[in-house]
Amino acid sequence: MISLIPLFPLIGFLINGTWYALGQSRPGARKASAGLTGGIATLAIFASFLVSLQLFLQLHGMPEDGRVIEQMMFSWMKVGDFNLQMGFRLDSLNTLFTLVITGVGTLIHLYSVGYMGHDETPGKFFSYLNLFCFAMLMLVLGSSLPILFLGWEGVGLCSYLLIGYWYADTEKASAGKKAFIANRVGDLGFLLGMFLIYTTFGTLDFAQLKEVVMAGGHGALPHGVALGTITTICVLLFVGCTGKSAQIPLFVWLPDAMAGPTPVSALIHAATMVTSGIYMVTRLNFLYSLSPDALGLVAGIGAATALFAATIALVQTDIKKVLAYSTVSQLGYMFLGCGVGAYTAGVFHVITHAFFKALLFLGAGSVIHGMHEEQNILKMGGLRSRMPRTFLVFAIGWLAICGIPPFSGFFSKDEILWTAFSSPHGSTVLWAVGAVTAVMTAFYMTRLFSLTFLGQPRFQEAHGHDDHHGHGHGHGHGIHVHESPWIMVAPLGVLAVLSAAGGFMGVPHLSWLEHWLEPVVGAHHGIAEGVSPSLEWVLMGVSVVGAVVGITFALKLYSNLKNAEKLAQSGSGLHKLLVNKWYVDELYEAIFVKPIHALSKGLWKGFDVAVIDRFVVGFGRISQATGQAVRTIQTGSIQVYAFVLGLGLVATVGYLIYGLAR
Amino acid sequence: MDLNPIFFTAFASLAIAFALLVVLKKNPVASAFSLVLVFFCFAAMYAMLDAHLLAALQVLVYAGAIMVLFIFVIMLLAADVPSFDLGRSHVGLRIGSGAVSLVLLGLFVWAFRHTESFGAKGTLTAAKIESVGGNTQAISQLMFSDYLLPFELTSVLLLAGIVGAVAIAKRQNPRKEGSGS
Amino acid sequence: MAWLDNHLLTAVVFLPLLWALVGLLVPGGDKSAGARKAWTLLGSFATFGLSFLLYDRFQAGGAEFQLMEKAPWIEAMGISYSLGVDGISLWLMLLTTFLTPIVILASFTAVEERQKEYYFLLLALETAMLGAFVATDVFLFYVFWEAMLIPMYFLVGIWGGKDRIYAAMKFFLYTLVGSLLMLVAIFYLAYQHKLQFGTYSTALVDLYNLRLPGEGWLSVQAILFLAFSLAFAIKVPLFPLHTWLPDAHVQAPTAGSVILAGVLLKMGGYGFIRLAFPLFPQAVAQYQVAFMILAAIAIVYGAWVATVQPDIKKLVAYSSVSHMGYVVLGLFSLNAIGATGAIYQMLNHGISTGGLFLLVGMIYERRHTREIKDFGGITKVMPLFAVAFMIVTLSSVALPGTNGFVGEFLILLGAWKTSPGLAAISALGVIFGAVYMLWMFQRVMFGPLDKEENKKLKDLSFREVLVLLPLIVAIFAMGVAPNFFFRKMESSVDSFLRRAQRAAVVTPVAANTIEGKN
Amino acid sequence: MMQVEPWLVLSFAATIFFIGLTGVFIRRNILVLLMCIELMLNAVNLTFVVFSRQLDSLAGQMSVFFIMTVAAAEAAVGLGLVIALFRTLRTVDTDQIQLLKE
Amino acid sequence: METANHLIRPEFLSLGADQIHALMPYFVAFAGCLVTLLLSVIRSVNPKWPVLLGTVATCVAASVLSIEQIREPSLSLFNGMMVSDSFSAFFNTVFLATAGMTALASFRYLDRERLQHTEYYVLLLFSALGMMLMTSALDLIVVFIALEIMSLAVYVLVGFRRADRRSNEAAMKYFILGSAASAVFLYGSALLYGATGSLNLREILAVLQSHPEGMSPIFTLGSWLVLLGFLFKVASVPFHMWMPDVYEGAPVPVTGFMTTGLKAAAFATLVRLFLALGFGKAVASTLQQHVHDILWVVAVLTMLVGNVVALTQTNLKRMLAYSSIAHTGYLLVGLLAGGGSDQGFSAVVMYLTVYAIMNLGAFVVLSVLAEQGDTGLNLHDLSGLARRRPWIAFALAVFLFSMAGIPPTAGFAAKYLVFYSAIQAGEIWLVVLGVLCSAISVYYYLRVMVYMYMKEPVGSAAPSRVSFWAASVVAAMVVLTLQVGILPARLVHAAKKAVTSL
Repeated sequence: MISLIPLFPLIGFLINGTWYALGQSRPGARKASAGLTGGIATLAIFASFLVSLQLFLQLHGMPEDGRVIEQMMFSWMKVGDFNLQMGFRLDSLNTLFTLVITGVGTLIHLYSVGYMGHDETPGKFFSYLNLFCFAMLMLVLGSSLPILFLGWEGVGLCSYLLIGYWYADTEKASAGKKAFIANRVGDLGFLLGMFLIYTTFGTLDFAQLKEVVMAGGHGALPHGVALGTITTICVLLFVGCTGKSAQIPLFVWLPDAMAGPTPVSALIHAATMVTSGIYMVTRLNFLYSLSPDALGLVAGIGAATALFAATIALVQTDIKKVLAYSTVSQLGYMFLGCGVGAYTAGVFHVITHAFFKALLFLGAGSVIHGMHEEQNILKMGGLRSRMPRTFLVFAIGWLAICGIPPFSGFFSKDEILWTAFSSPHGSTVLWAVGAVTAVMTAFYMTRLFSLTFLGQPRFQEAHGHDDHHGHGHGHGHGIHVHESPWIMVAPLGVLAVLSAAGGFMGVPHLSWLEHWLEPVVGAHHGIAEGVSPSLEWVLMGVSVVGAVVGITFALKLYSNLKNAEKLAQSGSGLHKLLVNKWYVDELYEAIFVKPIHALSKGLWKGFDVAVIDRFVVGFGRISQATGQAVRTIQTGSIQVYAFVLGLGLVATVGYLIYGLAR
Repeated sequence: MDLNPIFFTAFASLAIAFALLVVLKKNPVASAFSLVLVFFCFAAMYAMLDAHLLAALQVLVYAGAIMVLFIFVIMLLAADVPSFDLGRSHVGLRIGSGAVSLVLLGLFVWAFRHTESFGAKGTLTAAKIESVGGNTQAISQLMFSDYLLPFELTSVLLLAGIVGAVAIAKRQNPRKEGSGS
Repeated sequence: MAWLDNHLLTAVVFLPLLWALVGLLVPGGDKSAGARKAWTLLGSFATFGLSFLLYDRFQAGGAEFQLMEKAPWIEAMGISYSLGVDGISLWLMLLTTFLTPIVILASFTAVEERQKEYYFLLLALETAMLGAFVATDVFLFYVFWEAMLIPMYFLVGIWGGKDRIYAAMKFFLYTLVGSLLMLVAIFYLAYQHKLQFGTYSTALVDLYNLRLPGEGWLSVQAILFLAFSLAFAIKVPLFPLHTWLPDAHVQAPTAGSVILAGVLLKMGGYGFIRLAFPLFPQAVAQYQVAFMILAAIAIVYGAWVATVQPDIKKLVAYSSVSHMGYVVLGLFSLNAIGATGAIYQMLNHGISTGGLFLLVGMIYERRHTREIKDFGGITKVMPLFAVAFMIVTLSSVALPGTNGFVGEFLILLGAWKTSPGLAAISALGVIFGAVYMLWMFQRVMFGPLDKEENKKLKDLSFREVLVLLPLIVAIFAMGVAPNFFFRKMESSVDSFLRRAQRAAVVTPVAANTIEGKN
Repeated sequence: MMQVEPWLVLSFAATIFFIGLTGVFIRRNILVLLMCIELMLNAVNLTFVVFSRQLDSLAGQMSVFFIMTVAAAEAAVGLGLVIALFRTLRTVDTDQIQLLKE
Repeated sequence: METANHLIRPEFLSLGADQIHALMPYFVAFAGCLVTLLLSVIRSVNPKWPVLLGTVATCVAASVLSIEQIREPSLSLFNGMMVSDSFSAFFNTVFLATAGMTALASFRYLDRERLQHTEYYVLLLFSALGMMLMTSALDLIVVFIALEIMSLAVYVLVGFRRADRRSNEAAMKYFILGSAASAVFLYGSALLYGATGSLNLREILAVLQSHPEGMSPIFTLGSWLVLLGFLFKVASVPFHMWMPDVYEGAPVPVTGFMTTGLKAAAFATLVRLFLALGFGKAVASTLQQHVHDILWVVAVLTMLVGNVVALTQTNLKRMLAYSSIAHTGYLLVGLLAGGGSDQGFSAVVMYLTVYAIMNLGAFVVLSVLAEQGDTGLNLHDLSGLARRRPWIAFALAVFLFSMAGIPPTAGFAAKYLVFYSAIQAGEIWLVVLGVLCSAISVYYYLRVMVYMYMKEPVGSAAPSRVSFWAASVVAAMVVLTLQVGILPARLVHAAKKAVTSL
């Protein structure tokens, strides 16, 4: 039954993919409508959602400590004692993920039908989207690390394909490649971590692994395994997470990934794929919990990324870039949560983030759609009146991410902040970073919101044009802003409801979620000594106040754009630094890409050609030269020939006589 | 070896001197005549070593037949050659050759000096040979029994030589024969 | 068909040659071109079919060598015509018979000149390759090993690119120099057999029983091992002996490149498996790390150098260096996981790199250039090509779900068990592999379609789809169901490892035996 | 009668032999080269005769007999070749006979 | 007998039936010489066909007789001066076959070159007879006479293109240096005679074996000079200088005959001498050690010089001449190894046979390719040969691959045997150097292939027609090269059989 979940999208992919490749791809072939192809894809993922839902209910009905459904299909690789089963295991953790993936996925598919309505190759697009869902579901459902890795790389591939969807634009294609390669760097860590797990514990299956690791009792190291090994495993795996979930130092690909179509950004680069790192850490929480150092690293990187990305988001002007950095920042939050041992909080934030960030992205997509592919928020403004429905849902998403109660973001973010402060693994510093980030988040989101929807339009508006003139009007004529069609707005509505209400599954102290996840992540770790539980309310208040302050400040500042520019100029150095994203791309280019490229070229020309080949050719040359030299003796003169014969005679006879005389 | 030292020394010196002349004389005719004298010296040596038949053959075959052939060819060709008195080759080669030959000679002489034992003595002592009628008798008898094969082969050789010489020296027929280069 | 039952291997090996000889009767010239192509293709299919019979007869877990044939050949020297197939050579044979029809089909339009010789040589080459895989006598192995140079030499030299002569010469001499030292080692082994057992034999199973002193870096075993390894390392090719490969690959006609990459390089790996490892276990243990280091260097080095290649084919050639580095790495891990992975990687590489060469060949046929900079945005005009290219590229970068992943995963896992550090370095190839392949793919297929010449390119023809389809199917089948392949391989890998690892146990005994014998 | 040591006679023969060999090395006139070879053969003959005497065996003398015959045949063919050569090259100078080299 | 007052031993004056039987091949060959000689003086008809026929018939008949004798036991003849054994019978077959094939292949060539003189065939037979006698001779003086029979005939054959300066020059060089070498050989014989009291190889060996304490210095000198005479004939470095010039200057079929028959004869005799002088077994005495050392160096130099100079050659004929030197080197390896390996000298025998097959084939191809006056044999003249004359190119390719020692050709099997026996004899370094040299050799063989197969044809010279006879010889040699390459067992067996009689 579980296998149906990934199977449906796979079937959708195969149908659309084959149809595209064989039927639509030829130049001059009749292109399929987005409605049909999208319909197939949406149906596939929706079917998957239904199955997920059914299974969720099934799990729900099972006793608490036995909420596992397993399906082993066949042995994937069996070499000696290494036997890798291709199988799925559904438990309380990944059932949530399947629901989010298929649920949000369905909405986004639906949205895409509208968004990609005028695309040249919708068949290709939807097949990729289905393929992505398939891979993502493999990732979360897989019963062992290699299957997770299969999905892990699979989503990377889809991300690559979809970022570079408009391949004719070199920059977009490059962005895809960058994403893939950055992910590959992470995957290397993942792979090695996997190897170390295998050589240490002898299994890669999650259930068996947990059994082996927990054999020594809760919190105790398994027999014969050094803490260092566990730490190494966790760190290596976390390297994989930094790639997939865009953490320092591998986050650079995610902002560029916005080159893809907006639904893709929503689905892959906000709601699902990028959270797989959190899934993996949570899945292996029993390992991470054993290693304080690893947890510290996770939390530290998470916090740092959250803050770092937020600073960049402050000054970005591309609507999707802002959202992208915000995503990086929010992912940092999630890792912060996991890093302090609050896996539930992390997962909680994953879910709420999926709702509101998908909402925000799709909303942004709607804006871009309405603005005829304009993405610069400085050229927007005043869209409230022109796109009222979008405005409404976007506002909900905005409030959710800013952490204004009772919207979903508030609960999950607050949970993370509190645990960052109170958990045994937490600290005031982590909390402080989180809180500052929260303020910044509120600020830049408000900035985005304000510049987009509020104030006066900063674009030249076209008049007298009707919708049916469609897209593609040049800027010279001004643009006719229009609200998006229902097929796009309806999913937004659903997401808005979820963003608004989704937080209630994890209301502090009454958390259904925490209880639900207990079989996987264990009981709540409690709070560190010396932390008063009552502080929770205080901190909650602080963060809400912070958010409100950020919003107010931003609203005030961006009600007049000139003020903002003045402010930017007053700190021009810092501003420039932020606009250029701390020059991280340039730094990587300088210390990795260029040297390796130069080195490669050097090795090729300098070693392959200049040394090895020269040696090889040199051997031939030497032979030839020797031949030429010997040849010169062959003068044609009988005397010389006889003389050489005589020399041979002298030498040999001399040697023999010398031998006798000795 | 019961060789008269005086005669030996005399003939040896003569032979060496003429041999040197063969090599050193610029004019091939001079060389040829020196060679004849060397041959005579050798004949004398053979005679002194009781190889009477060989001494006679040496004079007849070598000094007589072969040398005449040489002189004949020289005369035949000399008429056509502007400078027949070809000198020796390059100085370096000459010095080198001299050195090589001297060293070789030294090595050989060393070997001869250090040879104490020769092969086992045969049965054909002077007395035995005398008993069958002398050197010539003995040789001719052996030729038709023990040495029948080489003797017969010599005839094959001579035949081959004749065919070869004819094939080489046959009058050329320019119409029939192509010229290569 | 009793004869066939008893001589199945002979039949499979020599069928192509026989077919090719008969094919010579087809008169030359353009008129009979169709008949010639059809005949050749039929022959390769017949061989493929026959090799399936072989697959069927081969029993997993049965005797080490199966379907054995043995006939005295040069009795005076104990040389016999002996064939046998095990789980490793079985797959390599199938790979060969699988790729041959594909390259023949792919050559239909690519080769227009001197077709008669061309198809003859292709089939003759197949015989030589198949022979090398099933020979269980070192002499016979060597005969096939060298014999395959001849057709390849002509294939590269006659139908190759601009520098074909240089490339053909380099290929021939490079490989020959290596194998000649192996020949010396073979002499020595054969002689040792006589010394130790009193009879002449060059049969592998007999030579496996030799006891050779293996202590120290330059022991008899070590020297012999190095002599063998030189031949195999050149063929694989292992850094730093790889420089013949880019030239040969680039200059060879498409079919040549495919066969070269697909099968000939496998000879190196196969040689290690069949000869170098089981014959010289102690030396293997001694030089294990050294070879793993070289393999790691090859992986990274090949990938780096591939990155900066301006020529697609050269890039693919260097990628072979990198990929075959994995094979060596896996083999020298000396454990079942690594070895299985290595063998699997050999098959993978045959499929995926073969596929890449075919694709490059197709685009070359249209455009007569292989410079990356001459392309860009090709996806627009050749979407089907793009799909195929993408899939093969993904296989090449070892995306899970494709065949490449299974191989690399197992190899790295196996290597990790032996030497985590080297495995980690080698795993860098995972990154750089993606770098060069995707960068190339991007520059060729993506971006604006801005070159006038490219705008009129035709997408794949039906025939070309037929050429690529089996490979694509294989890519996924091998990625999803490797066990199907492992099943018949398993016991052979086990016995291979048993032989390769007997070092520790045998040492004192071996020393004594040698003392005693001499 | 006084004795002459065999090695002296042998050395004398060797001297003649190497004089002949030197001639082959240094002379440019083909005819003289042929003569030098005759010198060498004579030296060999003398050696045979010396040993024949020394060993009380006639094998040496028999050999000399055959060698003489061969020498005669050789001279015939050799001089034939000289004449043939002379016909085409108009020279007997070995320095002029260097078409074939390297 | 002692009572009789003469030295004649009547038992040598008559031949028994078995002796006559053993001598039949020689008689037939000699009879062939005489018959062809007679035929060639009959002026009434054009004698070229009858002479050719006679020559070939002689060769066929005599070689059939010889083949039969390979199985028969050894028989000492003429006071032990010659022996009819498997070894000589084996080589007699090789010589006769070579001569017959050469005669066949030369026919059209001679016509084309306007050299169709019947003496050619007569001399061919004479030299074959000389070779036969030389390999069966057990007496140094018989060896010498046979050597001269062979050489005189070959001198003339080399210079057979009388109007050609190059041919004349080659003959002259060969004659002068050959005679000098003969003199050296004779000097060696004389010294051996002095040291042992005999010229008979068996007796010399007996004397040697009865003196385990070592022989006198003149024995050392003598044995070396005797060997040297033959090292000259087989053209081993540094006694090789004559050979490229002679091979280049001689008419192509004669060159082919020299590289095959003459070389085989010289080497076969060298093997006999080698054994007789006590070098045929594992190294024991210092003399053996020193001769071994010298031969070791000579072998390496020969392989090296032959191959590296061949690299620089652009004329096919001359290139094959140098390659012939290189092959001498491999043969010397086999010679050195013969004593110490189980294979004995069978490796040498095998190699000689194979070399004769492939080289004969190659030179017949060359004779077909050559234009008037043996020109047109430069590498670039071969450009695109595979297009113009595919079968000829194929044949040449087979021969060249065989010479390079690439399986599945005969050359590989032969090289395998030689190097294998060298390994057995412990000559590992020699083998390593040998294979490296043969790697060098591959380059120049392949270069010919490059011209034939990979270059476009130049010009459009109408190919001269290949005579049926030459074509059949080439075809036969191709088949033999491949057959021996694929199924060498029979030849290996025959070679082993041949050397057991030594």
